[in-house]
Amino acid sequence: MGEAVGIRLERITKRFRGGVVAVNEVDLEVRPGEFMVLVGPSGCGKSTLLRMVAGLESVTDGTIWLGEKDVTEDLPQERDVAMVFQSYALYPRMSVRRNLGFGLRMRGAAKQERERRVAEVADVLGLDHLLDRRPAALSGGQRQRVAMGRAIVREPQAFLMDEPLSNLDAKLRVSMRAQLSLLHQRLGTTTIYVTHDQIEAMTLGQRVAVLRDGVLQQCDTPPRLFRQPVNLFVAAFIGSPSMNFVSATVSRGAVEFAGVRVPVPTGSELATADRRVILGIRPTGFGVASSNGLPTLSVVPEIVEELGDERNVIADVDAPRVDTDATRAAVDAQTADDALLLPAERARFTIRVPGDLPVTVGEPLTLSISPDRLYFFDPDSGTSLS
Amino acid sequence: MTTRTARRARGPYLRAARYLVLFLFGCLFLLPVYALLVTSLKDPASVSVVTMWELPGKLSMDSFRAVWPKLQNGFVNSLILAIPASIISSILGAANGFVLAKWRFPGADFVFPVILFGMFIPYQAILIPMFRVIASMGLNRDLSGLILVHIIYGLPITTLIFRSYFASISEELIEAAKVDGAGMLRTFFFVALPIAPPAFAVAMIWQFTSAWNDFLFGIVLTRTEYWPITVALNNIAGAQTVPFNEAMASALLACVPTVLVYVLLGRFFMRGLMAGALKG
Amino acid sequence: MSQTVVAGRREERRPAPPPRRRRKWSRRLRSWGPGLLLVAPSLVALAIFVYGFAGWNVRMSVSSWRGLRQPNDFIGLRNYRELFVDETFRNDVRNLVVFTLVFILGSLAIGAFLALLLDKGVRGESVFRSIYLLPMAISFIATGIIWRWLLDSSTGSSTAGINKLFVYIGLDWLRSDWHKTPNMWAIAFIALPAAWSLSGYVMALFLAGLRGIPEELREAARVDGATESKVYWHVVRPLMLPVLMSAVVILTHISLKTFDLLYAIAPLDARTETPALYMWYTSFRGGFFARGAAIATLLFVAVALVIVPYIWYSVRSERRR
Amino acid sequence: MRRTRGVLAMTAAAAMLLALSACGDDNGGGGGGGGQADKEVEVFTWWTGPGEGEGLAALIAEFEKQNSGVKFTNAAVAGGSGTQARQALATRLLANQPPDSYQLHAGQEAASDIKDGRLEDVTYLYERNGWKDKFPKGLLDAITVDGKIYTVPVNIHRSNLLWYNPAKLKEWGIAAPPKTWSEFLTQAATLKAKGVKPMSVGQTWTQMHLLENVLLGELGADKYKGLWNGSTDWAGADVISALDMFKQVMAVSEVTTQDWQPEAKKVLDGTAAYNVMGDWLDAYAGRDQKKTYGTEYASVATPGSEGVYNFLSDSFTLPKGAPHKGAAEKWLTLCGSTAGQDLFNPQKGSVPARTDADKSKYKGYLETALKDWQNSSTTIVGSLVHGVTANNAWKSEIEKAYGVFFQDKDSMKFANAVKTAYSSVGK
Repeated sequence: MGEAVGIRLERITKRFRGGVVAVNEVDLEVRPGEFMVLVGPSGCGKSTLLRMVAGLESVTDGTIWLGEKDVTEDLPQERDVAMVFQSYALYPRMSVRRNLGFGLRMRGAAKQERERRVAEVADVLGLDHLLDRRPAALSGGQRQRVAMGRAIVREPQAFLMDEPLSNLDAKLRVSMRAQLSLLHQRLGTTTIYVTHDQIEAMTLGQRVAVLRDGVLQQCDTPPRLFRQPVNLFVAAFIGSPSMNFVSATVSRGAVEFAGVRVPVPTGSELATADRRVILGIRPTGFGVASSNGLPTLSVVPEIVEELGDERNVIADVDAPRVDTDATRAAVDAQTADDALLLPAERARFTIRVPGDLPVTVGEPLTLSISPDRLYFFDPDSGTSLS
Repeated sequence: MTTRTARRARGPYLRAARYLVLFLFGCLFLLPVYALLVTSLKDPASVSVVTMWELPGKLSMDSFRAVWPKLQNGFVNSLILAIPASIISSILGAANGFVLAKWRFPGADFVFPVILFGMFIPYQAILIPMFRVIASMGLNRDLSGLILVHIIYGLPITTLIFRSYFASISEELIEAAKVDGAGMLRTFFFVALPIAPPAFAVAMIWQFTSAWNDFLFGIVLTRTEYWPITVALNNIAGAQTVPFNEAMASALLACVPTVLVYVLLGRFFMRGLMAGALKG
Repeated sequence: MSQTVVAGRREERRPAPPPRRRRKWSRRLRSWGPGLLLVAPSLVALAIFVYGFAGWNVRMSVSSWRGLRQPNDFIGLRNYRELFVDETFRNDVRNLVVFTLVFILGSLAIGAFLALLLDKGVRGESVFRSIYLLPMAISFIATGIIWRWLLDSSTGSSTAGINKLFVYIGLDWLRSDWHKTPNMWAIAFIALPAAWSLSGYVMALFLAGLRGIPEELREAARVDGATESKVYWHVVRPLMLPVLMSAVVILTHISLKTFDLLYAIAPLDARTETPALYMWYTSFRGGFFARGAAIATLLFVAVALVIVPYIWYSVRSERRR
Repeated sequence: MRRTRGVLAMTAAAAMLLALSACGDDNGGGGGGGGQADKEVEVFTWWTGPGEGEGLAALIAEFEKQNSGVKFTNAAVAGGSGTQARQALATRLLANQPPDSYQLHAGQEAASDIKDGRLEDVTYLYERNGWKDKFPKGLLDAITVDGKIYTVPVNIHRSNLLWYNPAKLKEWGIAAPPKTWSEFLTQAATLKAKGVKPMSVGQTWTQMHLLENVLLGELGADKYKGLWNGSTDWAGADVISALDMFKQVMAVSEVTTQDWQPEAKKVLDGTAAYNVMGDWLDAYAGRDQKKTYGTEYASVATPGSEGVYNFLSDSFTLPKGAPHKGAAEKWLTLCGSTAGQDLFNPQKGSVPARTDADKSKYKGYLETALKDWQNSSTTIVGSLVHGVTANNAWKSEIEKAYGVFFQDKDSMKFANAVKTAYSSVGK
């Protein structure tokens, strides 16, 4: 079906009849063979964007390029793309074999060609013993693999996946993720994968596009997303447990909060600034107090979450909490929502500590903060300052 | 006895009473059919209106033999009429239902009620114009006019049945077919039709019985040798000059096919109703 | 090199695509075009056979067409005015109202009662169901013929039909002249075969409605302490209103259209004549086609008054769901 | 999928054809007059019951003997006195697809079809077969419209007959059938005391059959004739009192919704004393019920109509545009011939329309009927219910008015309704 092609979205906008703007002038390029993940809270437009690439939603404005071909106005059946649906959408009255071959049959592939490719994919996905069963007789995982198989058999120019793993239980999801990456390495097909789970995004995506309210926040490799978030929302959304925030002030080359002063990395324009900022520290950004002369902060742990080889220590800090719509939007994608439990002024921190560190609730714990693990954001616009 | 045990003690009586009432109603409903069967199986000589309820002394098929020659033509005509009419209107209804449920065009929401009203129209209000047009097309010289009319006036109900049935298909299934490259016709053929049999059963039952049992169109649109069964039956038994047992025998013969259809496909009919096919 | 794309604008690099509006329309057309094409023949056929002919019928009702030669004149609403002072027509309308009321109440009562009995689940339910639905399979002509003998009104030694049954079970005071009683209730007795024929269908509608109510709702009510009768009154009854309404509307439209049953039981009998029959006799026996068309149009309007709001309501509620 | 497309084509074609045909007036009729070698003839009648059925069968057998190779289609629609036949025929005529010949009551019933130009003038058949002096003058006058004749009468029936069971009458102590309707009422009182129903009456058309003969009995032949040409005022006192008499007669009778045969059977079985019905009852009682005229059943003129022959005649027509004109002419010639009439009438229980019929074939009741019909002193009047005196439109209006009269028993309202209907459609 031809080697992999890139997908380019130019100023794509989608306004629904009621006036709601689901996608707002998104520019995005997926390089040939790349595995791009679209991630963001529910209602951020990631699925709508994917459906527009598939042709299932009309485009209000902007152009979609599949390789060198402008497919913006093409019908789904006229685009050489395959899609895996969240509900798998397997044809109930067809056997697994006919489900897998349906796409090829629609595009007029000869019978032996169809059978060969179906057999091949069935072997790869371990579906040989299921070929003559009906979807109703399969388990969730098996159905998911058949849905994948149906796309793979087509050898399309691109895979479009709409939260395909969300209906699986946790353990099966992890193993399917691994299979998905392996498959991508083997097939090398350009893929756009939509999920609301940021762990899935970070582990699968060669690049990840974070969306919010229809606007593309940042599109970058997972490490850079993790280390150089362009704004407060991306910082809060990426990483689990999510980053801790606190209002602080920068003066004379150091940031001060909760009675502790941490020097600002030299060379950044913050070194000379004197202003209020939002300070972000990842739970893994704290060291355990030691003699290396780093500034220390002492906190009183309230909850200790036992993870086995590590622990999450949850304690509140004597500094103003940060509660902007960006953090709230990011939070709604996570499960924990601590904002409600605390009095307005004290911020709550989650700190990841090694499993063997003696920690008891109520006993003060001193932590060291290294300047190069800090993130700074503008309190009004939320854009990153580092 | 505490109320709980009282209620449990009363339980079996309640259930027995319920069965009894259901059984009684069953008899009431079957009474006319009993009269029909008994009278047509009696020996013609011993038949009289007064002894209608008595069981037949010895069974005899004479009544049937007497009326069958007069009814045979009508019976065959009705088969030639009802089978194609119900099949074609069901197929067209399936196509309409699919488009109106899953392949909607602008204005589809307005078109459907307009079609639906066609189901309720009193035939008297279109009788004379329809007759003039069918006659001017010369279609009343044989059964083709009647078949065409039953197909067209059957479309609303079959469209309704299939539309409410296809509405239950998940949208993603249709989209999957689209993405897999199937256009409208192939999506209809590969996705909708395979799961349509229950709806087909309901449509076929409804259409077959309404085509078989119709009288008004039959009497207006056909000539003597093309009369459907109902008109033939009315011509034999309706004139009252015919003996009681022949009237009953002909009435019995006239409703055998529809009763058979109901008894065999009855459960589909119920399942169709459950799926809201006929909520209308 | 990965490029960091910050939210915001990027300048055009590709040549501008062909004019968007034309190709956007072609996409829309190609997506729903085939659907409309597939439905078109049925739409055209129905437009002509339902609405075209109904309109033509109205046109005929304002002409003076009598006998086999159809004049193209226009006489306004004279036919309708004549109908309203026509004793026979008023008599027929009264008959129709009586028939419709007795038929609907009878069928609803029997249908609902049977549905309630069956709702709790009874062994052999499908047998009972097919017995009650059986009469629906029998044509109105056959029903008319059977019931003409059942509703025999002879007396004395030649008592027969249901009256004879009353004698068997000792209720001979129940004996009746049925549809030959001289007063206006004669037609009410014709509602008996009609109810016999359709209460099964009402039972099926109600049973489908009852079974449509999720079991959890009833269980929740029971947990909240409602007795079985309260559960029916507070939970089941409100949810059954739409089904009740569908049943009433469908029965009304069937009763307004009834022709075969009356034609088979008592042809040309003024006591059991309805507008539908009057239209048939006056058109095809007397040749008064214009008057027949007028009656038919009034019948059409009566049905529309019942059906149009019902369709409008059910389509609107379907969109809301 | 191919079939759906086929069907779609058909529906579309049907719709297009419709647009072409447009409503307009009835366009050209079916095939023109067939040549000599017609292979088929379709004759429309309502003779399906006992007596009439056998009569028709005899005629058909004779026709097929004379015209071998011509298939005779008997399009018969049941229903006494053509109650249902008229409607089935109307649809054919409306669609301009007439049968080759159809049965019609001689007289005004043909008037509307003649006015609408649907019947061929068959006077040439009369001249060719010299029938003009073979039919009684009274009958010819009734069937001639503006000098042309459009129907060939096959028989003559008598409407004003009172049937009774002589043995039973004696048993109930009744010397002889009543001469006047008031005498009938007195007899009715004694009969009721004995638990016998004085008279049995059937569905609507049999009730109107009784009505016309009560009018005849109360008003006499001349006033009765005046009812139909406007000279007797329906709302006049004499007509109103005749209508009141009819109400009293109905009050004492057992009225059902059945056709005439079951009511006649009640007289034969002795559960009812009298029944007023045409002379076709003779064929039913004689052949079908195997009774002998004179002893087990007998008939006299209905009270007050002694010496009057309230006639009706079944006749056949030659419709314009009949598909097989040649064969139709042969059928009409057979109907008008003595051989045909003598074959048919004894079976049917009616007297031949021709005066030169072979008298030996008519026994029992028919013998007396033939004598009365050919007796020059008998006055001849026409039957309303059987289409002699009123055209279809007026008759159906009278039926409509009768329906109301039957329920509210208001003679004046009924009389006025008939009167206004006469002025609008009667002429």
